[in-house]
Amino acid sequence: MEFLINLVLLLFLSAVTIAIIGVRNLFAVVVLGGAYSFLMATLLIAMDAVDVGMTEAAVGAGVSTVLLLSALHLTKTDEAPGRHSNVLPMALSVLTGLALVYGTWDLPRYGDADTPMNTYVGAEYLERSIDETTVPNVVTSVLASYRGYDTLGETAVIFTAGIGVLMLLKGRRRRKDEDGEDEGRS
Amino acid sequence: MTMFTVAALALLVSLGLVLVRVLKGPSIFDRVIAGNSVGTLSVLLLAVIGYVFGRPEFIDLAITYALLNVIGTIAVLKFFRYGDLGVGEDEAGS
Amino acid sequence: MGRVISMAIVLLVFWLTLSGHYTTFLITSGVISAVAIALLAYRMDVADREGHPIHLGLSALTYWPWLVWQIILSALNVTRIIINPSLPISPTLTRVKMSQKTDVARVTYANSITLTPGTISVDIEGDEILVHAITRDNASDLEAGGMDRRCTQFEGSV
Amino acid sequence: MDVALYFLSWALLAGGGFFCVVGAVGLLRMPDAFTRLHAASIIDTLGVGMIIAGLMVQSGLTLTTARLGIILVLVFFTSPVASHAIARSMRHRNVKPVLSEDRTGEGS
Repeated sequence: MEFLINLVLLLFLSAVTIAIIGVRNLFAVVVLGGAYSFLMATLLIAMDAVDVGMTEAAVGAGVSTVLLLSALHLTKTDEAPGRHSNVLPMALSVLTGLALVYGTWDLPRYGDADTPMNTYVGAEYLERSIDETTVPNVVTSVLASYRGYDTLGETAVIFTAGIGVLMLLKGRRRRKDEDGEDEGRS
Repeated sequence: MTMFTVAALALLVSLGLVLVRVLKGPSIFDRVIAGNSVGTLSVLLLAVIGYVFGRPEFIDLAITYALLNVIGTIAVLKFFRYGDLGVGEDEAGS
Repeated sequence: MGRVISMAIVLLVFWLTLSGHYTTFLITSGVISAVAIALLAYRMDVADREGHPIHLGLSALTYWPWLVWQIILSALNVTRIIINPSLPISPTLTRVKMSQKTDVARVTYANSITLTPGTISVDIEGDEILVHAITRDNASDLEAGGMDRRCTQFEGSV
Repeated sequence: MDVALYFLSWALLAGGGFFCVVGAVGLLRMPDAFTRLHAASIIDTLGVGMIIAGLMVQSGLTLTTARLGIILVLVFFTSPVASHAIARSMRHRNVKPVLSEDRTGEGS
């Protein structure tokens, strides 16, 4: 059953991805991207990566939909046809994809208990984190306690970036509206 | 076959059918409607998957999804209503 | 202020339901977050009659079961239409009077129309709702005004 | 588990799955965007309601049931808002529904 769910979700994901490449209307791409994120997050959770799934849903379906739409507000909604030939980028992507697939051959099997990450410090964290930090979720305790300063720095960077993006979008929009008054709808 | 498997299969089938509508369009609104349904079905699938795998704690995530789904849909529609987005004629009408 | 307190309590119950771990530290954080958010909501003026309508609590208990029953009936009706190979739809656009006074009751009425499969409230113009119905019968049922009366009753029992 | 409860949750889950499939089929069969909204609202009401109720029966009086209840309330409050927003923005974008009868007197 687990295999079936993963397989079907992966097939759906490929279908949506191909559609995203094919569709030229950027609004449709944003909607398709939202559907993609929901499917991807469900797949991640089916594979037990609960926190990654949560992030994917929040960032992919929530924040990036809003940000992409704000960006669309400033530009045209139809993708312009490419000026250059697509052959070279296509070949490059295929090559990179093949290299990545080749790289996965060396990875340990999914869920293998004998890998270094599961036998070395990972096991220590699982055993000791509740006693040491009293936080029930191990991922949270690693992020917020063992690596607390690191996470604080990250949060500060993301917060600054978010404010920057908001200021950029807001400033541009107001100027555009003022222009719109003079020229009519462009 | 347990009852959860049956429900999960039914949800996967409907997810597939709804995705056909997302991919086919034809208008952007059809895609938004179907995209909203994809979100709702993922919420359900997530809740059911938790029971299939014997870990009902996954339901917290389903709550997050339910919230994000509506935020995404409303965001898309707000920009439709208030933005002066020149939607291509072939995609705006049905 | 009563609304702020009740909002904080609702938020705290939400926190406790999601948490599932009841240690002193976690419950204290929950209390602090709930109170902080309720105060923020108060400063943002969203904890008013509209944003947090606790005064409708009791009448909701009689209205919702009726609404659920209506939803089941009309969902079965739409299911029959979809399964029928000839797809017997007759989409109808109509206007329905609403007799509610407060915004909360109006939103309840419009949302009830949308929640019942077969009818969707498209727009509100003055005290009329523009409704799209999937069959003529659905539109006529709504024009008969049974749901409107229920909603007014729901509003009146405050 | 009690046999009656077992069969109740079986029936609710199977019924919910059935209505989800029906809603999805309706989404494919309906002729225009307005009528497709009606099909989608079957998924949002009976599909969600029955499957969540089936899971609630399954887990009994636990915290999980409370969480499922939150999902149910959330979907029931947000899905009509989303449907209405879609219908309204379609009207503002002048998307004309396919109609058999128009009782608004606008002749649209």
